[in-house]
Amino acid sequence: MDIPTIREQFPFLGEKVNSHDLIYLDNAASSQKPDRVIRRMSRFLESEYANVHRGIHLLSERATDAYESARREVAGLIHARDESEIIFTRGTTEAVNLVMNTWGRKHIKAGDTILLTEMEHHANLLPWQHLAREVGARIEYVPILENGTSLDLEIAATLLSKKPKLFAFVHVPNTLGLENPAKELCRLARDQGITTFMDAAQSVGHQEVDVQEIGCDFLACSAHKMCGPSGIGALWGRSELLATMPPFLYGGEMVDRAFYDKPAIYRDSPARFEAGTPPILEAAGWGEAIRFLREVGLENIQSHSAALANLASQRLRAIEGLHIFGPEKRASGIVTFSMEGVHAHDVAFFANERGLALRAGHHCAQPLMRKLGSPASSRASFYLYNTEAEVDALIAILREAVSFFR
Amino acid sequence: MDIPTIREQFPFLGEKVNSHDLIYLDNAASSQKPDRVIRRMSRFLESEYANVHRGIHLLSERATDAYESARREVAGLIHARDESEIIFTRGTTEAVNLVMNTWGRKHIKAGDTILLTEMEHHANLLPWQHLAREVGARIEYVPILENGTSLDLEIAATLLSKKPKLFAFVHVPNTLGLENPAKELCRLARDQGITTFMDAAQSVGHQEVDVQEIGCDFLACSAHKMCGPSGIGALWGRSELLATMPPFLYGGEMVDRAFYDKPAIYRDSPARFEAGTPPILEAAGWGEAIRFLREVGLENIQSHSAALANLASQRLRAIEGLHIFGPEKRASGIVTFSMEGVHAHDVAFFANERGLALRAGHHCAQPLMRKLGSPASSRASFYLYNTEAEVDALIAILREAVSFFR
Amino acid sequence: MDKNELYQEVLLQYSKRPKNFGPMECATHAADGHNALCGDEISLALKIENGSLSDARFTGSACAICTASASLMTGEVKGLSCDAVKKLAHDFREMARTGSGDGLPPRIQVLDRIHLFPQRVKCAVLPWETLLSAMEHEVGGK
Amino acid sequence: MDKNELYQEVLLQYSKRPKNFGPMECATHAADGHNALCGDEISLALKIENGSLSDARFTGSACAICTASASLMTGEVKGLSCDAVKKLAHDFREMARTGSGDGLPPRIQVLDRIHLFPQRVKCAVLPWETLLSAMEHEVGGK
Ligand SMILES: Cc1ncc(COP(=O)(O)O)c(C=O)c1O
Ligand SMILES: Cc1ncc(COP(=O)(O)O)c(C=O)c1O
Repeated sequence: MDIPTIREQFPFLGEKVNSHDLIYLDNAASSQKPDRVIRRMSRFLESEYANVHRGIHLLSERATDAYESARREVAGLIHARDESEIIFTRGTTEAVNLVMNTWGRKHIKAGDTILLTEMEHHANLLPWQHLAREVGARIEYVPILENGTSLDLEIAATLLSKKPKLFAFVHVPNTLGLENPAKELCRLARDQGITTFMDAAQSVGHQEVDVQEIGCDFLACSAHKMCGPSGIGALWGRSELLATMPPFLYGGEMVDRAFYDKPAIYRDSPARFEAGTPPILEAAGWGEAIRFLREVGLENIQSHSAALANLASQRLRAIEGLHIFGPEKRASGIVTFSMEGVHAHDVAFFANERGLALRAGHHCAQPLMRKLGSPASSRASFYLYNTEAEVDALIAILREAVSFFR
Repeated sequence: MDIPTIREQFPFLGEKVNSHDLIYLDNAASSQKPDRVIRRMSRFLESEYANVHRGIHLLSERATDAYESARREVAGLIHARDESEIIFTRGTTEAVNLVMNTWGRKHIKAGDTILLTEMEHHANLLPWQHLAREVGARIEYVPILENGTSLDLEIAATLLSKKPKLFAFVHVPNTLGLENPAKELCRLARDQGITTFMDAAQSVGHQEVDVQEIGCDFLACSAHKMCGPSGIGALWGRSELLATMPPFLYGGEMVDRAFYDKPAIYRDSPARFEAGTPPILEAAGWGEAIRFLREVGLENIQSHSAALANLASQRLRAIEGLHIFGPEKRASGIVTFSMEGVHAHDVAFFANERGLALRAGHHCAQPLMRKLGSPASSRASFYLYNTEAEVDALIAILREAVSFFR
Repeated sequence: MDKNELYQEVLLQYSKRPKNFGPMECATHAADGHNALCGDEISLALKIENGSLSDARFTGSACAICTASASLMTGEVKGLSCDAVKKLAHDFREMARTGSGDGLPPRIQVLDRIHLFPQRVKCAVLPWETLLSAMEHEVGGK
Repeated sequence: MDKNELYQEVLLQYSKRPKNFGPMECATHAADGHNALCGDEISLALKIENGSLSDARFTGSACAICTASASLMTGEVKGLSCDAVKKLAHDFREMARTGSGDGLPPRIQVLDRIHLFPQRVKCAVLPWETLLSAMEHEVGGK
């Protein structure tokens, strides 16, 4: 993987902050976009845009082609069996809510258990909490081992043997720099007949993700975390499950026959779950982003990001009073840390003045961060365009912050 | 309004179909985008993009500025009292579903009535039908007068006097070329204490729409119908109503405090209703589209579009066996028609071969079109970049189609 | 004639003056088909006796392609065994997708260009899908 | 010193060695404040006697701006009547938005540049908002 060549393709790298080069280490929140994705979207709007599906004219055909070919790209990326298993949503959050409102409301009843983990992002926590409260179900959590080094797999097995209706878990959390053993977890769940939902917001587009090999039943991801635009993401579900699910949103395109006085007849997946005008432009952009990522190679991207995260954490550990959450060895590009006597908010502000974009706060994982004893922490997250020199800068700026604030 | 200058700003006009100039009369399905919107979005991705709200760094600030300034643009466009009344959604369809799932589920009970009209788009029909079925409420419809020339206002008054819980109606339908008397309808409803929801997908960005003057309680619209990108739209609601509504989707950003074992505490509008990463890029594009439309002038746009639609319908009436739905005089840019002995699907295909983009089908208003006796019809819809010469071409091509197919 | 011309003369003839168009008395099997996207709607009525189609007629409002296809289809299937009809339907769908109509009756091959117009494939195939569906749906009371 | 420098020396002193930091016994009023976006969390404890604040202390984990602001605030409000405190809180918020701190005690004016950093305004204002909230919340049992 040739990083200089990759960096040339990302226009944002031309930005300066107070005459410092911009160092973007907020990739876990959202990633930057390569020129070809930006240009694909402009071109699409200039000569291929119209509403999809319903039109019998040139632009509508072009738009439909782009939209449906993006669906194929997503299906290919995660190894879905059929592209009709890919439902476009606004992102991971909407995908979780979709499943909660359809599969969830249908199958989860009073007294049932939903199993989550303690390391979920709010997106894969709050929808299930809401459902549980509404129907009178219980939530249980697979606990983390100390300092968030891993899930407690023994307790996971025990909790799964109690047959919850659903096991929803994050593949790669946005905080701990680890990857959960998805395949093993899904095998345990499948042995008990438990449906599995995997939040793959931080893994798809960052590493190889193969739903067949992992064996989950649902997966959710967001384009904006993988060089694609905001406003689009996907839910993947096994067609057997999708086939039994009621619609989520109601409107045009998802209906076959509508009447004034009789129940409507709805279409099958994916149309059934894509009411109204979908994110068309966004699909065109996401398709291009996926082609880009696959050309670079997902394994290359993963090992590059994890190598930088490992380098960063090794060197961060040398800073006195700096504490890193999660395991010793990074499996993803994410490093979350706290610094004694220096508040994360100040760190981020101080870093930004020097061109460095870090994230500060609870990272949309309040319960986890509270359990880890750090309601506010800092996070550096690496992706394909980051460099070792940027790790150097990170360390230098943090050292400076320590002597400034302590 | 200087049409040639406007046309220069729309790159799609450079496209050809079989060496014919492209004539785009499918604006009611989705509008094309001016260069400045396309460039605004590219620029945004090149130098202002990050996730919004949560970041204390330059790009996140720029992105948040663009996102929130788009909210102000939308608030200004429809004369909302406060920008916190604007909730970004994927479009009109999601906005209707949001209100159905929050305000609707809270207030509509067994035995209640929801009043709609016979001319609703599926987006403002199916969500309410679903809710009614689920809770045991009834749907009633304000009927259309013959040929869809107008709503039957006498019956509307009678139905409103029976105090339905909600009156949801379309401001400008996507089929009939008329504008409903929104102000009058809302006054009747308000006199009875009835909450009103207005589907403004075809009116906002096409004419002046002032929610204070109209007096509705909720309004929904889509950016893609007004020179903005796909993937974004808005719900506007009176703050008193929004303040009492439970969340719709659950996830990051909409929550204030989250716990493992206690109910979460949610934020206020608009954050409460915008779970997860929102359409950020799309907001930047929409904001620019609104500035463009206001510079051109919404009254100019409306009178131009309606004038072309009137010209077209006058000349279409001269074609034997051609039947136009709706009133004699067009109030919007929309002309829907059927042609004896020529199926709409063939018309659209034939027209496309000659560069003309028309829409064929039921226009997501199946019950209406069935009632009008025409399950499939053709639609020409005009917007600011269309011309009289394009009306000439429409007439010529339709005459050719008649002699070809009959 | 231009290979890229969808509406060929012979095809237009079939749509303007469709064969077997109109209601059928004493149908044994029937089904409705529709294409929600463009508004084609057809109703198919069959008479099936001893495992063969002795009659097939259609009504409805559909585009030229769908009407011509229904007209050609109803003409072709009369007298065939149900199995032969299924085979024909399969071959037709193959042709509509790929353009290769080997083994199909020559008359039907006037639709062999439909694959060049992907958004019209549904129109041509709808009568055949409705036919397969009708063969499964006995008219109530019989 | 650079006008655009957020962290001034004096401000840093207040955050490194905050005044009135720590728990209070026999508080009459208290409230928690937090800033979900960045993770500031503070708890404020007050002693209100005969319509005046006789004591104010805070605990929690907050950024330098928030800590310095809380430190300055608790020093300033001691001995003031509740009405004077409300007026001060109002004036402070005005300064945080606009930069104009006329009428505020000079010590507090070290925060008069905060309006140049819109994303930090919340940090500076949080202690004051928590103070107003605490004044409304009597400690249970009293
Ligand atoms: C009147 C009307 N309402 C609602 C909609 C749905 O809008 P969207 O598809 O953008 O959600 C449309 C457009 O298709 C419309 O014309
Ligand atoms: C692990 C994880 N899950 C879910 C989400 C939510 O994704 P989105 O905001 O795109 O809906 C995120 C990103 O914020 C995430 O990191």
